[in-house]
Amino acid sequence: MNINNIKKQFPIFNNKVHNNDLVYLDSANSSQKPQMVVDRIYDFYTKEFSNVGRSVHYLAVAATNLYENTRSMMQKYINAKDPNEIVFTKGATEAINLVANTFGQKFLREGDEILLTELEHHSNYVPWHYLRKLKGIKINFAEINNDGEITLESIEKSITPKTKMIAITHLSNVTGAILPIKEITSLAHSKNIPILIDGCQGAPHLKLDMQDIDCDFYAISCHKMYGPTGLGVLYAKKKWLDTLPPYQGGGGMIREVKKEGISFGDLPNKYEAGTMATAQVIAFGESIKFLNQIGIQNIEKHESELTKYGEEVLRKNNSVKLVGNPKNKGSVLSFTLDGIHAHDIATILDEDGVAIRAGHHCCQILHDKLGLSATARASLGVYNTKDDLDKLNESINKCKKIFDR
Amino acid sequence: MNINNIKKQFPIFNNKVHNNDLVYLDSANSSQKPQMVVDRIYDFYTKEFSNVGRSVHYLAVAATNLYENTRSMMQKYINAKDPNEIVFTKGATEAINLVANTFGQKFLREGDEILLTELEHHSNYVPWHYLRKLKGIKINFAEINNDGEITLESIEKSITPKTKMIAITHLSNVTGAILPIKEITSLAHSKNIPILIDGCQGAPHLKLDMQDIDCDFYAISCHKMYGPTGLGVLYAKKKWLDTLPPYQGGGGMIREVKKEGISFGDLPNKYEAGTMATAQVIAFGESIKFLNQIGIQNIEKHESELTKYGEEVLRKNNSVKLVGNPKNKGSVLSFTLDGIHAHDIATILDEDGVAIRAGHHCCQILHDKLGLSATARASLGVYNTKDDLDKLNESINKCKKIFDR
Amino acid sequence: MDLKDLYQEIILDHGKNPRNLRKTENFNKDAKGHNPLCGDKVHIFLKIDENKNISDISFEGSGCAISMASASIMTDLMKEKKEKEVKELVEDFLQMIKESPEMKTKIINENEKTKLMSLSGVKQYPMRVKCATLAWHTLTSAMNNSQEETNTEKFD
Amino acid sequence: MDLKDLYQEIILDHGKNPRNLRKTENFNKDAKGHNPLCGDKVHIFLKIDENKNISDISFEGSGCAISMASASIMTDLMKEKKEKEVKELVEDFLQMIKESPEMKTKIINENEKTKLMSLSGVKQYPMRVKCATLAWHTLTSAMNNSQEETNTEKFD
Ligand SMILES: Cc1ncc(COP(=O)(O)O)c(C=O)c1O
Ligand SMILES: Cc1ncc(COP(=O)(O)O)c(C=O)c1O
Repeated sequence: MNINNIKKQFPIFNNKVHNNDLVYLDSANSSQKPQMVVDRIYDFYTKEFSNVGRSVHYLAVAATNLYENTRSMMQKYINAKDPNEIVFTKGATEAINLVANTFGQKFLREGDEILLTELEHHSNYVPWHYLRKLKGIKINFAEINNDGEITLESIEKSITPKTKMIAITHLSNVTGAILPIKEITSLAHSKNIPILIDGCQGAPHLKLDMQDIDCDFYAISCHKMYGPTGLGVLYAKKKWLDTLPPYQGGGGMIREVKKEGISFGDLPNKYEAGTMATAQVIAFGESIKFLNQIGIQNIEKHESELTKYGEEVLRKNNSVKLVGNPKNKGSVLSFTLDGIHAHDIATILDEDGVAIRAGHHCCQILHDKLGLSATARASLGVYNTKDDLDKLNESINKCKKIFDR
Repeated sequence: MNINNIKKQFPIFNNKVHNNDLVYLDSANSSQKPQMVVDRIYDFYTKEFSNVGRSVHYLAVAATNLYENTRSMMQKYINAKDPNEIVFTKGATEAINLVANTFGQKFLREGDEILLTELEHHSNYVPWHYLRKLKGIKINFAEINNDGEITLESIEKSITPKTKMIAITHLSNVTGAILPIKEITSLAHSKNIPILIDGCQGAPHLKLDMQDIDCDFYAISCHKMYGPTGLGVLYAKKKWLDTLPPYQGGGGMIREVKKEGISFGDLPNKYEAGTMATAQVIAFGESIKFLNQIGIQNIEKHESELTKYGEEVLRKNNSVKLVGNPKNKGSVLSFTLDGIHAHDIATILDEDGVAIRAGHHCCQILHDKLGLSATARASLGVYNTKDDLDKLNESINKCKKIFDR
Repeated sequence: MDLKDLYQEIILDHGKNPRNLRKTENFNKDAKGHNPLCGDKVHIFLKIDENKNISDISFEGSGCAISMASASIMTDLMKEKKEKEVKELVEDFLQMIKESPEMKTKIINENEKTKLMSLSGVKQYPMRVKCATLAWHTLTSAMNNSQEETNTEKFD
Repeated sequence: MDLKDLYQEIILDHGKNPRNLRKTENFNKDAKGHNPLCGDKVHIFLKIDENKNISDISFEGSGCAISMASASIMTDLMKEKKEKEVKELVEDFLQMIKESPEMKTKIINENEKTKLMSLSGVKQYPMRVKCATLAWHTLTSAMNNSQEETNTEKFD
């Protein structure tokens, strides 16, 4: 698959926005979907649909095999040790809630501490916040440096003897900082602290190897990874899934049910209560195929070139201020324009078909720290080109013209 | 829309199973999808895809409007008072977990009681079971009568001064019994007890009017209602959604976030944390349209004729024993064959393209009560015909022949 | 739809040079408003005399051009208005922003209406409606002398 | 694929008239197995003599034709086998059901292998594999004298 032709695989780009070509720079929010993923959903519903795991008839058996096949594909894609370490959820948010809830129930006591960072998305803060009230725990935030990075030292400084879990992002959805997660994991483990990585922004862009990183939990949103909406993946080491209590209760996750009590099923069923997102899981198999066909190394190279190009272009534009300056930066370009609010920028860019996001990007703590109420964010996917970034820059200039009238 | 031509709207029936026409009698498990629903998913992903509610660009605004439009459609479809009484979840199982968890947190104390029935699906038992451990509550089960029904009297007898919630099915997915939910609701309210209806089997088949029924909570699975997988609806009275604490935490459901604390958003955001199942919600709008085009009255009439016909045919077949004999019966025909185990029946029927389910149908307590380890279940959807039931009967006869060899 | 519809001269002017951006001395009513999605913030100060007239109105805050312009135009307009008139104006404006093609009130003149109508461009941008209405909702809170911040619950 | 592949004469015969469906007197090892998805249940009783020979084996239980036939054929076969042989047979059978085209063991003769191979029809029906293997897993538990029910955790 030629990286320069990838755009053709995404049918959305055949459409116009306000009579302009779509310049989609909002992939950190959600990625567009390749044709093969959309086709798979269509074919499954029109030719093969059945619920999974519950009936013995032909369609049900076929659907169950397809469903489990995606689990195995995902296991290989992130190099997990065991397919049962892959739990399907409705999104990364649910994945983190699952861990916070079950880990909190079983292991946290009053006075215990959770260590987050100032870069965290609300989805990796609010679930832990619940435990403050419920369990009387404390939440600490490792501080960013002036470049908007989280260093190993910043984590090390923030660990206390009471730290019971470290939960950090892989790649900041605002500054683009890529955290040294392997080093942080080994630091955490040297102090016997388990670690959760919010991999929402890591998974679509970076090569993943769970056995190499060695983290305890890794949360993924499939819709940011060229997959369908309504689906996430929780990677968790088998020892945790075996030890933690179940999360939601319902059909499919039990072993035996009596009026007096219930015994729970084995992995992977234990954490997949009720009818799952069958069609989405099956279609997500195609997203993995799509990523494999291009090769994650090629994606990393392409996106890192684009990111550098985007930084250059925006740095040359004197009115643009980039947010954060991390040495190891992923596909995110957040910026401000003097005297023009981010929401005004986004609205004006939209007229040209340039889709970016404006606001605090679910990172209010970070924005408070930076003293910014809102930023504009252009974020990249595999389908973007240098041309897209040139158009972004042109539109920014138009923006200035309108406001300088 | 002519009820006799409905099958044509379901592309799955163009396919063969083991070289036979598909006789799909597993709709209580999950329904097949009409063409218009599948097309909507396809079109959304290929022409209009964006995440909802977070960006101000064109695609995001359009997607948000479509998403909220389904909420309004659903409000009208079930005659809820306010669109904000519609919460999208990943399924009925999550909907019930949401209520059990948040209601349990806020209102249940040691010794309090929850009243279920012996008909309940595991999804309407396991979430309450969690509260036994967590809160020291007790669970009571209203008993079925000899016809496999739950009567108003059976509920009344089981209510105690400690009953804090009644949670019952609308339509049993095993005996087909339709419960007098309006009467039970008014009984519950006369004793100041809130009531949750597990509407998984009610919603696809019966006319729904939340203001008339007046229940506090009603849980729905969209995939059983000609909609996509991975989506459910919780109807809840606004006073409850305003009062109960939030469930999962993450992006989109907060108002303000600081290191010291968090304030939560208004309805409907409060209960929709993280990126939602955007495509599924939008496509589910087409499911509602589909139901409206036929008219739920026509569906009720068609399915009730079919159910009666099925009962007749199977009653004439001397070796078949129907499970339960409720006066008010929905589209479910569970049965046993003397000397032939349900799983053997299902496998043999499958060879003829007849898809049924065998097992305890996530109702182990009911099966224990009936002294049956497993039953075979044929369940109906809007696309079924009398011919399907004749084919079912033929295959049952073949089954007997094989075993009588 | 043309972008000029939204970012008109008048909005850019009020956005960049907001009128009444100060704090009324000896104010006797005030309220804070916050639009957490955008980060827009506004704090409105009122001085209401014995005849229930607004003798002074001002605001402090920060936000996008639309929200700043809206607060600026609104405060300009409300000076010397009676309490009852304020209520009518707020309702009429919100109605116009939501669905009505024009303002119906007779309290203000055509020239003033034109100024307000310049904010109607947000109708094409549903996500931006809150920017245009924040100051107006906050004014209502201030009139009711509500102690709580508009649109912001207590921390949990 | 023909249904006869699964519901062969021999399976129907053993399914309807299971051999060794009784409880061994003075058994010295036993285990219960349960397949909650189907409701199949089996309880296996063993009498093992001082030379580690199975001097008697029997079972009680209920379930589908496949699971009953499997328990019946299995118990017939295991009589008078040595502990080591039992282990080899179980492994070989499970291997065959999962992936191997035939049984490799030399402990049993062709006639006995043919009987076991009649259960290989379940390969076409992945949901039914557990029915065919339940008795075998339970036998292993019994040999290990495991006190817990195979496949069933304690209540929570
Ligand atoms: C009566 C009943 N309740 C609850 C459920 C659970 O629904 P879901 O699996 O879609 O969450 C089902 C279906 O499986 C059901 O039939
Ligand atoms: C860093 C990060 N964490 C968590 C999330 C939440 O993911 P989702 O909304 O798909 O559950 C997102 C995306 O919104 C994100 O960017």
